[in-house]
Parts: sequence; structure tokens; C-alpha cells
Amino acid sequence: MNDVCSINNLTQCLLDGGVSPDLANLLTILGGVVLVATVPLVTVIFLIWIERKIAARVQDRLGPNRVGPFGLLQSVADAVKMLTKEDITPMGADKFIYNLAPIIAFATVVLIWAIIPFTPLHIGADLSIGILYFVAVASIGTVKIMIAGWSSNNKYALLGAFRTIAQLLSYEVPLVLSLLIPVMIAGTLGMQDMVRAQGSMWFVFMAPVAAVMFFIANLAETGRAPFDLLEAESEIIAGYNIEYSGFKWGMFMAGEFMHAFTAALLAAVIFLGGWWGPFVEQVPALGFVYLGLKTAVVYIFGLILRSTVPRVRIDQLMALNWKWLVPISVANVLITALLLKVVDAIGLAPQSGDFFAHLPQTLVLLVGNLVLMFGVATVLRNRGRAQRLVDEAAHPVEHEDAPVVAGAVGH
Amino acid sequence: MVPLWMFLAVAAGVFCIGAYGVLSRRNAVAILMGVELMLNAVNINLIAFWRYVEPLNMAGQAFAAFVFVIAAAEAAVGLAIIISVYRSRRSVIVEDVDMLKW
Amino acid sequence: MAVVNEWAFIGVFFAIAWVFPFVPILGARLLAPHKPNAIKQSTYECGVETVGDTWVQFKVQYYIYGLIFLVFDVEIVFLFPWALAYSQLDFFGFFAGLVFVFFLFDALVYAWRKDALEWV
Amino acid sequence: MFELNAQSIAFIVFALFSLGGALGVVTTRNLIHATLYLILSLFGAAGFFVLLSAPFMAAVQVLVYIGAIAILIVFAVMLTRSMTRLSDIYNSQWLLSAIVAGLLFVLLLVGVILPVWGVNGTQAGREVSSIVTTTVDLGKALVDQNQYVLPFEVASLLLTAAMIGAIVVARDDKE
Repeated sequence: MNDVCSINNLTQCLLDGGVSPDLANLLTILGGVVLVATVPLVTVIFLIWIERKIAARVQDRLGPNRVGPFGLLQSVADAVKMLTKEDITPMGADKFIYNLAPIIAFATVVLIWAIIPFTPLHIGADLSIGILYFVAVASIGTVKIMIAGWSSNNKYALLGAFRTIAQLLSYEVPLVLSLLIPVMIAGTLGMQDMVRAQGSMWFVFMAPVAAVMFFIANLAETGRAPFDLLEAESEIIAGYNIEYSGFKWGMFMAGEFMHAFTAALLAAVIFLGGWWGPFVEQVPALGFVYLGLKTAVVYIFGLILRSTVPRVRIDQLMALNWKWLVPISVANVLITALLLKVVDAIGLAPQSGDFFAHLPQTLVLLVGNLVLMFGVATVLRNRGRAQRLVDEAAHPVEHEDAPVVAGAVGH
Repeated sequence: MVPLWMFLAVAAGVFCIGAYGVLSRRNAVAILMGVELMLNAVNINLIAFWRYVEPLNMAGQAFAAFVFVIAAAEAAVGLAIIISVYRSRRSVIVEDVDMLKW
Repeated sequence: MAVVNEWAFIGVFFAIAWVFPFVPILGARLLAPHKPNAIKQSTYECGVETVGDTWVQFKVQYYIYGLIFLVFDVEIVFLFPWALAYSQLDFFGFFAGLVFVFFLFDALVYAWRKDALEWV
Repeated sequence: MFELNAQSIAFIVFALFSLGGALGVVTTRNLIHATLYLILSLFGAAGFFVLLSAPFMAAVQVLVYIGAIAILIVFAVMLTRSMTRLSDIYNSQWLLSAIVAGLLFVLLLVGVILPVWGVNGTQAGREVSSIVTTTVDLGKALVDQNQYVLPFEVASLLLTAAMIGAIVVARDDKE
């Protein structure tokens, strides 16, 4: 029955071919790993092209258009160029660690792809702690910045690395807090189960605040504008990777591009229903398309944001995180927990898997989220108003539309 | 599966190396790292015993979880004290901080 | 068996993942020119001669952020099993979580009031 | 007793990480290198947790130790930077410490391997249960009145206290 050997029946295939079970197992795993790990490698080449093209369009430029059709092969040309660039190791650098950092930078991003469910059938490893695996691997990312900054033996690199670490650590808190909510609703940590739980209702409708928090925190984690302080060229001249050149620098850049895409992918998996779409259960391969489309929406939104908004100051960055995102996330966790219990107590919890069974719970959670958003907006507005009053009292503004005429002074 | 005593032997090794670090290093931060190693060895032991002896009882994992909490609290406060001492005495050598000794 | 296989996959992935960035870096080492000299290898600080030790004194504020993060990280990690089992818990479970988060919030409020969250 | 399969190979690798990293921590002069060795050692322990079917603990290990504590240690090293290149990394009693640690290790190893203190359970060829509790059970146990809800809350309180204490101690109050 297995006439064609594919990755799905490779073990059986090899066993039939007379290979020992252990070896067959190992070969299957190896094949899967290479397959899963090659996807990001190929994707990143196009990602860089897409990113440059979109940034160019937003800024009314053409972007790469010389190499290949529509400039598609520009990234390949860049890679070849980087291969032949001299790789300079600064004096006083800690050689081994200095070389290790770009490898960690790229590998940690590739490692996240191991748990991403592409279709109902295709997933690298459906771990029981999938989401925590992602968080854990992402937290290794701070180590790469630390060792890159430290081993370069450069003050700017070190200062940049420390700023970056402070930023990454801070934004990890709302990131992980926002992940608690899908876990709470789905009752699972596994990625494949998480996607299955969204069969009739995406989590973005039940937890919009968490989805927004996840998106913002991921922008900061991947160092995208408006949080691109880690490569603030005009302030700390590229930060922690200032001394890197040639392909090692390329690895940092490729890792960063890929991380941004991976973050969008995870947002699509966790909040936008992953591979769910019409007919996906009959034709699992359609999952790639649906997941790709959803990811593209999130990713391109991030790209447009990147090329339009200015960079925030570092004190604003920290204040935004600790005084807004973290309290909101904590409140969000509590509100969702309470509402879930209330929904359960009054018997509105979904009994079956179809759309209408999920509707009441979704509506309750949505209303809860909207109330939270409204509360935050109110506080923001009041604070803004108070700040404006203080500013105006300090520096009285003469309104141009109401010029002070000589006769009006007496009022 | 790998027999239990092997896990315990490795944990014992890590514990003793950590203990050596705590007893012999001069830098307070290095001493703290030794303490972290020792706590970690304890955690390996707890989880190993949980898996081999009482896999259906939550006690092993719960204990390990609380050891994590202790380790985190210890690292936070310990390092803060070291930074504070460095600020006032310009030294993190434990032998230099002996005002309470006599 | 299946569970072991999943982790075997992760294990092999960890072993293999280093190869992907390593190969191009190695390739670049073979292909790229290598003519070091003292000026080229000197520390790049915008052309100005580097002064003093690289290890400049850092502000304690970095440590404070790391500290607050550590506490939050540990607490959130323990909220994960709670959130995972949440649908199977009763109202007591909610209150246990509420008290847990309340202490967490307490710490944040303290740090806030003491201006430990300010980037000065 | 000990056959070579995927699990035992993984065990050996993780044991080498753990022990090698630990040795690196106590022998390296440079504290940043020592921290990296510490990360290696902790990573080996995380591997052990996976082998012992406690993946949640492995994730916590990486998240808390490598992602947070190691970074905190690096911050502390940087803040006390003049102390990272000492001429003597060991104090005067290092030989005594080595003997004590070595003796302790031998003692522990004897206790672990030989049945010197009564019946030794570690050697018995007991069947290892294939059913283990999961993270869901841990979650339930942590907020169960009859189990660990009090330690759970006290842990939170402890962390809060640690954070407040550390902020008070570490800050440079010159107001």
C-alpha cells in the first residue's frame, strides 16, 4: 500500500527496505528536522525582499528591482556578496563566544519552528508544553545579545546590548501574560490542540486584548519599529552587533527578519485559528495556504507599521511596558478568568464544537474585553487632558485662530 | 530507562562541585553561582525521585517548583546585597566584608 | 513511544539547528579575503580612539529591571499550570489565582510608587 | 542494566553538560565565562527533566534559570566589574574545601550505589511506572485546599517580599 515513500510513511518505508528500527526512526526524525528547518531558510530570502519592497512602497520608492524578476533575487545577490566580504574580528574580542553569538541568534529562531502546526497533519513536534517551549526558546534569545555585546570588546556594543536586554526582558512579561489567556480558554499547552480548540471560534474574538498585547510585545521582542532601539543607528550605531561583519552580521539580520515572521506566524496560530479554513479537514494541505494568508496579514501590518511610525524613546518604551502593558495584561488575565467561571456557572459554556455553541461565551468574553479597553481609553484620555492642562498652564499658547485684538483685552 | 542511581550520582556530582565553589571562591557572585548549582542538583534529585518512586504523587514536582521560587528569590536578593556591598566598600571579595566577624 | 519521539525530534533539532547558520559562516571563512591589520581590527567607536576599559560602569537600573522581570517570570510560569487546569477548577481555584496575582500586583505597585520603574 | 539506546545516549550528553558546566563554573576566572558554563550546566539539567518526563519543569528551568537568573547574574557582574579579574580566584582554604567536597561526593556516591544504610531502593530492578502525572495535575494540585494552595500563595508572597527587599537594597537612595 505504501508504494511512494514520503515523509509521512518514511519509517515504514525504511523498515520494509530492511533498515533496523532504531536507524529508521532516526532517519525519519532527521528527515523531518531538515524539512522543517529548511522552510524558514527559504522563506527568509523572500521575506527580506517583501520587507524591502513594502518599505519602499510606503516611502514612495521602488525598492529592489534589478536582480531577477521584480528584484526577487536581490536577497540571493546580497547573500553572495556577504559570502565574499571580509570577516573582521576586532582585537580583544573573545573569539569563541564572538563566533558563537550569530549562530545562537539564528538557531534560536529556527528552533521555534519545531512546534508550529502547519496543517492538521504537518507539525514538527506536537509537544505537550508547546507554548512554553516557544517562550523558553525565545528567552534564550537574550543570551545571544548578551554574549554578542560582551565579546565584541566595544563600549557601544555593550551599552547597546544592555539596553536591548532590558527591553527584551521587560516585554517578555506582557508576552507571556497574554499567552495565559488562550491557554486558559483552550485548556491545553500543545500547539496542535490549541489550533483545534479554535475550530468554531478564533481566540482573537474571545481575547482581543490579549491578541493586541501579544502583537505589541512581539514587535518589541523582534526589535521592530516603533521599538527598534536595539538597532537605533542614529543613537547607538546598530547596538550589540556593531563589530560584526560579513556573514556573521548577516546571520543576525536574517535571524531578526525571520523572528519577525515567526512572531506573525505564532500570532496567526494562537489567535487567528492557525490552519483552520474551509475544507481543511478534507484536504489538509490547504492548511499551508490558510496559515500563510493569516500570517501575511499580521506580518504585513507589522511591516507597514514599521515603515510609518517613529521610534520611541527608551524611557517611554519602559514606561509603556511597565505602566500600561503589564497592568493591563494582569487585569486581562483576571477578568477573563472571572468571566470564564461565570459563563461556566450560568451554563453558557460551549457544550458542543459548533459555532453557535461558542457564541454566548465569546460574546461575554468580548464584552469583558471591550469594557477593559474602554477603561484603559478613559484613563488615557483623562491623563492626556490633565497633561495638556499642565502644559498649557506652563507655556500659554496663543491660538492663531483667535488673535488677540486690541479691544478684546479688557474682557 | 536509565537507572535511578545514575541521575542521583550526577546530581551528587553537581552538588559537590557547587559546594566546592561556594567554599573556595573569593568573589561573592561566584559563590552565588555555586549556590545555584547546589539548588539545581537538589531539583534533579527531587524530579528523579518523583519519576521513579512516586510518579502519581504531585509532591515531587510541587517541591521542585518551590525550589525554583526559592532560587529566584535567593538570586534576586543575594545579587542586590552584593551590589549594595560593592557600592559602599568597592569590593565583592567576601574576605573584605568582615565587619561582623569580631 | 509517541511522546518520546516528539522529544527525540526536538533533540535532533537542537543538534541540527546549529549547522544551518554554521555552514554559511564557514563558507564565508573559506571564500572571503582575510587580510587583517591593526587599524582594521581596532575597536570601532565612530573613528575616535577608544578610551579606557570597555567595561564601563553600568547603572543599577538595569539590574532593577532584570529583578522585576525575574519575579514576574517566575510567577507567570506558575500561573501556567493554573491556567491549564482552569476549566477543571471550581471558584476556589479562581480565588487562589486571584490572591496569587494580587501579591504580584502588589510588588508592581510598590515598584511603581518607589519610582523603580523609571528610566533615569 | 545499562543498554545503549537513544535515551541513555541523551542521558550521557546531558550528564556531560551538567558536570562539565559545573566544573567550568567553579574553575573559570572570568565571571562571564562562568555564567555561560552555568547556563550549560542548567541546560543539561533541563534535559534531565525531559528524560524524566517532566517537560514543564524543563521549560521552567530554561525560562527561569537561563532566561532570567543567568541574565541577572550578568547584570550583577557588570555592575561590580572591577572585581572580575582577580589574581586569586580561590581563597586560602581552597584545598580544604576541595577535600571536603570530594569526601562528600564519595559519601553520597556510596550512599547512592551501595546498600549501606538499610535497603537501597535505587538499585532494585523495580518496574518504572509508565503513567505519570501531567502538568494539568500539577495545576490542580497547586490550588487544591488539601494539597499545595498555601505554599502556592506563600511562594507568591515570598517573591513579592524578595522583589521589594532587593529593590530597597540595590537602589542608590540619594534623594
